[in-house]
Amino acid sequence: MLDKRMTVDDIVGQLSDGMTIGIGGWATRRKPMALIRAIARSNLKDLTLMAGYGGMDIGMLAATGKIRKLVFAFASLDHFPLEPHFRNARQAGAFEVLELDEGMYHWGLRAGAMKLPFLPTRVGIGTDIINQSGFDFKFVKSPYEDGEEFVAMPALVPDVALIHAHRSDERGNLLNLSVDPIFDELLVRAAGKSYATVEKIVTTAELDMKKNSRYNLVERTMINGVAEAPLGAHPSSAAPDYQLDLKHIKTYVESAASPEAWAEYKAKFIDVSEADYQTAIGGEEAVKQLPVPIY
Amino acid sequence: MLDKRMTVDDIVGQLSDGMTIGIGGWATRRKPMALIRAIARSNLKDLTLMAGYGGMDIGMLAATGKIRKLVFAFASLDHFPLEPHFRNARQAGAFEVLELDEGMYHWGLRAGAMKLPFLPTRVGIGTDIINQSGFDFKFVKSPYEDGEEFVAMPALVPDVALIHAHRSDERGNLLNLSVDPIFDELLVRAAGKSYATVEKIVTTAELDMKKNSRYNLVERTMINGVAEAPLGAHPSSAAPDYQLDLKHIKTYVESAASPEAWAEYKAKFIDVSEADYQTAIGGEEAVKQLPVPIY
Amino acid sequence: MTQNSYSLAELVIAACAEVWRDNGEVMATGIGPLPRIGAGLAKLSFSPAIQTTDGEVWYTSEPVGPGKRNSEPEYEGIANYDRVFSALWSGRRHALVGPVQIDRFGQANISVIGDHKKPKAAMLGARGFPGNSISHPNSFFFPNHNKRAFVEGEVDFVCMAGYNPARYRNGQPPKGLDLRRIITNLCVMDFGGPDHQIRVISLHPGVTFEEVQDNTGFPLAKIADEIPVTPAPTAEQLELIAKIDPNNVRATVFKDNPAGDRRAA
Amino acid sequence: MTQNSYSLAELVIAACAEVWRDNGEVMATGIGPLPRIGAGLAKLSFSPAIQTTDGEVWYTSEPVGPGKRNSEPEYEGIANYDRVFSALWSGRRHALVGPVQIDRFGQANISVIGDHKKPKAAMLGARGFPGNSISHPNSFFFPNHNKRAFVEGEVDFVCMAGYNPARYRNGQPPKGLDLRRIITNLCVMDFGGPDHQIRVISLHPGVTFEEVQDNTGFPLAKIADEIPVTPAPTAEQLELIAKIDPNNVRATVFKDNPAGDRRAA
Repeated sequence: MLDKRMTVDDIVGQLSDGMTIGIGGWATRRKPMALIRAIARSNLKDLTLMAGYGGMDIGMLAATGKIRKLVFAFASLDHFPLEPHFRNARQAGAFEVLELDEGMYHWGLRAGAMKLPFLPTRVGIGTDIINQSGFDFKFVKSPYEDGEEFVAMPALVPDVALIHAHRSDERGNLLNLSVDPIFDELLVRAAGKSYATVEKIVTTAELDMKKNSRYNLVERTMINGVAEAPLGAHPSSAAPDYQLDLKHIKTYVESAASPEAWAEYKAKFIDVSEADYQTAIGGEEAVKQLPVPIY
Repeated sequence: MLDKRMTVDDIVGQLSDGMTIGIGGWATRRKPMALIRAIARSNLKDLTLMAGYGGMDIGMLAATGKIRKLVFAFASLDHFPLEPHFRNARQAGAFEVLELDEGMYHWGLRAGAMKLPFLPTRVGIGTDIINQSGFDFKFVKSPYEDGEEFVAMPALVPDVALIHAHRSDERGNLLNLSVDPIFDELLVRAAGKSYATVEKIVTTAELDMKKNSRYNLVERTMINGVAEAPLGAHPSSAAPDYQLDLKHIKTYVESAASPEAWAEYKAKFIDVSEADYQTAIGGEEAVKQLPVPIY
Repeated sequence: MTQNSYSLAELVIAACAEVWRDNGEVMATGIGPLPRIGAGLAKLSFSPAIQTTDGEVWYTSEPVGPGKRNSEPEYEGIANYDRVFSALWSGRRHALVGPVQIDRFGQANISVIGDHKKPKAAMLGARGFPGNSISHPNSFFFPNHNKRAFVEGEVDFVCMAGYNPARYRNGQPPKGLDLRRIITNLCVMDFGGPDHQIRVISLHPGVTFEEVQDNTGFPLAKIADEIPVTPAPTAEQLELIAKIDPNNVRATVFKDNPAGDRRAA
Repeated sequence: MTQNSYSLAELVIAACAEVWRDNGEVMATGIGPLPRIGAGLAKLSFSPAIQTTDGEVWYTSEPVGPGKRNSEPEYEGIANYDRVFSALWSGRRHALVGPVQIDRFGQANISVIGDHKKPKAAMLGARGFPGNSISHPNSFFFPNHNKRAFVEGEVDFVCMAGYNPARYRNGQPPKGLDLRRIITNLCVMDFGGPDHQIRVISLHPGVTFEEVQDNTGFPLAKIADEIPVTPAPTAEQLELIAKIDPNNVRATVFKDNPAGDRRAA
């Protein structure tokens, strides 16, 4: 039978210098942090990061110098509105950016998913989004009577998409059990290849697909590999399995205060195995008891 | 509080001659048949019907002479592949048609939902779809290096959308409990106004939205009115509440054999109140026991 | 309860609520505690049809204020990320947001201060501002009305489109562009001056037009020679505000939680 | 089991299965009993990665044959309507469909016979044929190989695009157009002749090229002067076919369920 199981390091082994990597999730929700940490401690360089709805994924790869260009709509830790490592790197001019509207971003993913070179939109008109050096936006005119002119949002096509989900079987049949799946489905469809970390790999029967059909993120033909990575989204959330870890996020935020603070964070939480990481954050027990945050 | 409850006749009272009416569902699934029957026995005329995934909705309104123009991708009763009343009317040249690909149809709805005049697609290229007298399809060229030329699918914007769902509260918060919601959400978003019949109007608490969030078809701001119409999709299905009625569909199919057969069907099943209709089909008990069809 | 017993925060909340009057059935998004409580106030009084969320992903039957909750609210629908865009692109939304900078055209910025390539201060990024601005009505809240917020030239990075003809290839913004009101700690403004010039439509009690103009980087219009005073929240409104915000988060927005009528100070 | 103990239906099923060989991990859609059983056969033998459905809305772990089921299959994923388009527009699908007409260009029709405005026979409508044809590989099954199906000119209404340069503004079909095979009651064909001319790649046992050509409205190419015989299903394949189709629906497709090797008749 089809067996797509890999390790986190196997997945990172599929990446190479200069690639365009798309990251799923949203700010502090379902970020594939086990993969981000593994990239952060790898020798990979010159990545173009597509992280429209960015958080620590952007910050951690910015702080470890992995990013050549960033395509994004925001970087935020939500309860901590500004992403401090992103901020430091941006203010140092450390990488190129293409800044997009949140809706343009998934509209570009949709173009990619549909194998179209562009999709028309009004979004961006009248703003500096379409005046950036990061991309030469073109326009397209309605051929019908209205004759309206639109921004031609180019397809966003990552070489590889990395996402975190809750369950998978060996074949890559995925369940994303969050209330809000965000745009992970479009990201996967847009990408050349897609890899998912999941909280748990189970049998196909245990997916209970008949009950969970609306949580089946995407068909397995779109998933090239799955790695079991329990707590793999930490310190972002993988609700309902666990909530975000505000205390850890605070520690992370504070690590941006100085090179020394960052070195300490990195030594303790990035340059370690995932097993040691889990010990450092208090173990599964502690993470599963994190309280539901208030918005 | 907001109270959007109406009767089936109230909804039909919102329609007028010459309107463009979009119909939800798919062939034999969740067709708003109580509304279709009410339109069939009304004085309405010259309707443009948008029923991409058509079944008895098209057939019944064709047989009662309501259609001036039909926008569709197919008309079928699935287990009975050909829709006989549609067939008779088409072969008599009874109305204009704009025939679309199934995907173009919902792509056009998406354009309407997004208030865009068109969306680009390759679909239709090389076929007679784009050579019909029903619409003068224009083309649009990618402004980027690829320079590819696309069909500009025009927005589909019904004046009114009519759909059938399972539950609603008074405010129009809807649940569509089917495994497959088809494209009813896009239809509602594309339309100027939208009305839903539902199996049952319940309290907001009874919607159990926390459990059923992925079945919440669309936000209530898009729904102008809801009418309770138990068995309102019969003889199409509203699974899981009830399955399609193959025996009734067979009776309907046979009614296309002659004007006399149709007059008999019409007298028994259309020119009657919904209460009498329900009696004529054997009552709720019988409908709820219909077997799951095999595909 | 005397006439003056309301805070500046409560005055602002009542002024925020007004932006959703006669909006019909739309998604009402208020970013930050005062706009959010304002949306709740509108919903509980003159605009019961608007849809508000729990600040995360649910539409709720009753408004949900900021901070801790005593019980789970009744959810009436899902407002997931995808659906927020569907709603906003439809135009059936009115957002009241808090940018960092705004200019005479209503162009607003939350991305960077300084050069976009190497900013002096990197902030959030454009978020959904570009799409919001040309799709549905938008209003603004500024807790500190000053020239760093109301800038003299254009904002450093235009995230929200405004009424700046030079920014449009045909000189005209898309028809969805509809900037409504600006509520600050000093006054309420709209875009009703000549050529959408920003104009003061009410001054908070004790504030003068000169004070507002002195703290604004561009010339303001007036609704009338005698600018009305921003209406004080009614006793009923104050009760509803207290109901929506039992945690009294509103008291933490302005330093020392000043009174709404500064003539009384 | 002797060498000849297979039906024409089983021969066709084995030939249908071949279209999914070396396709990688794609959605395999077989419309009608024989193509559907063929997809199942491919999945159970040489193409285990392909995804097949229960004929309604579910991807299943094992192929589901036509007709009554003894137990509910294991569902591995949802194949709802929206997702079918996502899959097909991605190109990761190969459909084997049964049109009413096909022409020398591979253009296919299920809409009308006669004039589109007032047809002699109105059928289904274009369904998803236009999008399928330019997005992913497609193959065809015709139970009755004759000149009403294989028409002389163009089909009456082109639902599926084909290799007809006159139909393209730049003379070239979109790169997604990829017509693969045609399986009939007489032979297997592909589009491998000069300029995509339809050519016979195998003849069912006992069928001659002349018989095929006489029943086709346009000239056919040959893969070789000596056209191979369509391979008989192996004993293992026949077992798998019986497993996928326990209701023996395959026996009802061709009148009197003829033997696969008509030389034996």
